[in-house]
Amino acid sequence: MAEEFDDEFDGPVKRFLFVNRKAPYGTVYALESLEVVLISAAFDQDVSLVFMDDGVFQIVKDQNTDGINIKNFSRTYRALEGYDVEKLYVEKESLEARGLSEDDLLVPVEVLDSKALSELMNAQDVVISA
Amino acid sequence: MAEEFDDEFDGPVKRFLFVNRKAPYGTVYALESLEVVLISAAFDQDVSLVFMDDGVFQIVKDQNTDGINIKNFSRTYRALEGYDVEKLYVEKESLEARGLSEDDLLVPVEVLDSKALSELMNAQDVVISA
Amino acid sequence: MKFGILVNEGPFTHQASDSALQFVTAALKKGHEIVRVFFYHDGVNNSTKFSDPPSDDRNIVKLWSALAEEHGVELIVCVAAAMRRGINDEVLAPGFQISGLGQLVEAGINADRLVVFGD
Amino acid sequence: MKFGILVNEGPFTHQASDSALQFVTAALKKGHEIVRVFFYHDGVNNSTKFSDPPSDDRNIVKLWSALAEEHGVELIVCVAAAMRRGINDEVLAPGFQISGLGQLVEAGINADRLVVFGD
Amino acid sequence: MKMLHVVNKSPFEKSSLSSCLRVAKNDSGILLIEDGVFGALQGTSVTDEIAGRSADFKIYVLGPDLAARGLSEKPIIDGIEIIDYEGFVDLAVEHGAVNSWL
Amino acid sequence: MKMLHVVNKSPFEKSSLSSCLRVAKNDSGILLIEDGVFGALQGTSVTDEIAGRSADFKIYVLGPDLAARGLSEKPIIDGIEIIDYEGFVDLAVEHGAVNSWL
Repeated sequence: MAEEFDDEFDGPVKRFLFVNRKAPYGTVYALESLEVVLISAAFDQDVSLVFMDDGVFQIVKDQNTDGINIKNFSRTYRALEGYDVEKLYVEKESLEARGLSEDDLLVPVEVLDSKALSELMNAQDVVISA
Repeated sequence: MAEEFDDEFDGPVKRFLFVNRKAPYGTVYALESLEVVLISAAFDQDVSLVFMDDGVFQIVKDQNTDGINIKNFSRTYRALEGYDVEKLYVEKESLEARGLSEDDLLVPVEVLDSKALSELMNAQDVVISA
Repeated sequence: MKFGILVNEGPFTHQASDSALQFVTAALKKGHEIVRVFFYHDGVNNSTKFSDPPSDDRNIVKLWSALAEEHGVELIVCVAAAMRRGINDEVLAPGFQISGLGQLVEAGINADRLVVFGD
Repeated sequence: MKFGILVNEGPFTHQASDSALQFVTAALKKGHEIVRVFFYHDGVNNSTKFSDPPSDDRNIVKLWSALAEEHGVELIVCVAAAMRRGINDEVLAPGFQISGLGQLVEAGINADRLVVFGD
Repeated sequence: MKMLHVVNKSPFEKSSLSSCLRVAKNDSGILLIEDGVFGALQGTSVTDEIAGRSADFKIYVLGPDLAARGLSEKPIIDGIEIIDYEGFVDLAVEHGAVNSWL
Repeated sequence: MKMLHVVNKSPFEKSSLSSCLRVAKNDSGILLIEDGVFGALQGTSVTDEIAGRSADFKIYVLGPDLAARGLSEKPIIDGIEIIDYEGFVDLAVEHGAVNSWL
């Protein structure tokens, strides 16, 4: 476990990985998981986000929910930087299978292949997948 | 629509098809759908059940739920006959993909291939799938 | 034409209830009749008056209650599914009624089409 | 060892809550500590005292309350998820407390393992 | 009378659309809604499976669900028609029964 | 430290197990629970996919979930170990973190 200590927060810092595997709007998991990400950042944890499988749709540009009467929360991903959440990864295989490229995404991300992603995943203390 | 009239019930009779596509216990849909089947029969409707995809697991023999502390409702399928629900169909492709045969099932069924199933499905008035 | 509607999932968790609301609204706009909306499985969770989502999001329970109020749409919550999940008269929002599964079968018989929204 | 448990689905609809109960029971039997069970997403629906399933089936809410009573297991219901879904102090079963998401992150920090049960 | 099949699950995540394509009778209508709209996209790993059956069915996709997911400008498989909720109601009227592949 | 991956979805219905097999690091543990137990069966349409990776991982299946589904006597893929809930707890202790593929 990563038992380092942080400047501002006088508690242990762990590596939290949020694995986002579900599309937005069809279910609430993407929205409510994002709320956990923000709280983890407020607790000064070492937070990373992975978007894989249908989770890559969470950060597709130009979402417009006017026609389905559900709150568009996609701008929150842009706000993550302000919470010092800057480690955003996207699995290359998931992106390609959906005919998407980095240009389709609304935030800067690092694209990793599944092998690199498995190394990243294995280095975490806490993994929350939804 | 099948607007025939029945001996006992003085209302219209429709063809109700219940398409069971989900495994038991992992989710509640199989159990609660069965309750709708029984009520449909009580209303003297023309009821058929199809088991396809993971729904075929609903009628696998020898279910024993003691270890997961969930009520074993599989005997209810055996009781369907007593409610005059006798049209039980299983999709051949679904059974084979799961390595199962008719011998594994706890009730007598008619096995149909997907083409025959599509004819059956298309002849229904009301389709409830879960 | 007469529509019966079956909602199988609770509010927010799945889009099912939202899609059903949109479908019902569009059907009413086009002059169709909604003979009944039946809430089954987790769909019964759409009927609690205590639902209090963030103010910048839609309030699904209130949207259903408004349909009952403004268009007389019948909102029936299955009693067996409701009991399992802790929905009873003490938590029921305006416009919803608790009744038996027979009301679903009746909707299937009496409506020209039954349209199911779920997970 | 210290375990934190996250339950993401409501009772009955998915096996998640049942599996979590089995895991917690087995962990306690083996002498481990459950630092907290956190209920998020539809998991908050496990906490309503009005849940009244058929008598021949398990009562999931009561099983959780019993774990709190007999083993002092802390059962925390996320306030934001609860408000969306109509769970508040008026419906809360014994042993459950409503609190913030920080309690989940804290469980992740303080427990040796966080185990998630969901759909 | 023809049946309307409604698929609301992502074809990348669940097998619902494949099951529907296997069992639905030719000439039926298939409507993609909610996360099911991903099945209408060109250039994905499931495009060939769906496009290969587009002559057997009349396939529709719900525009508001595409827009919500940022996919309004993405190319759609030839022959798939984009409709709105009123179009969904019309389809339910025009078909003899509605089968939701939950 | 090795990670324990928990898969609770049917491999016939959802892509969770495939995703886990694609991304989990070799030598990780994979535990099949709830509807995920179907992935342990011999002679199914997904057996080859899972058996083909059984040398890369240590795969476990939850016995009580197999029994509930009437599958206790069915042949299991070689190398997959059947455990109970206490075994699940032990696995969580022995691995450095638990990742549930929901």
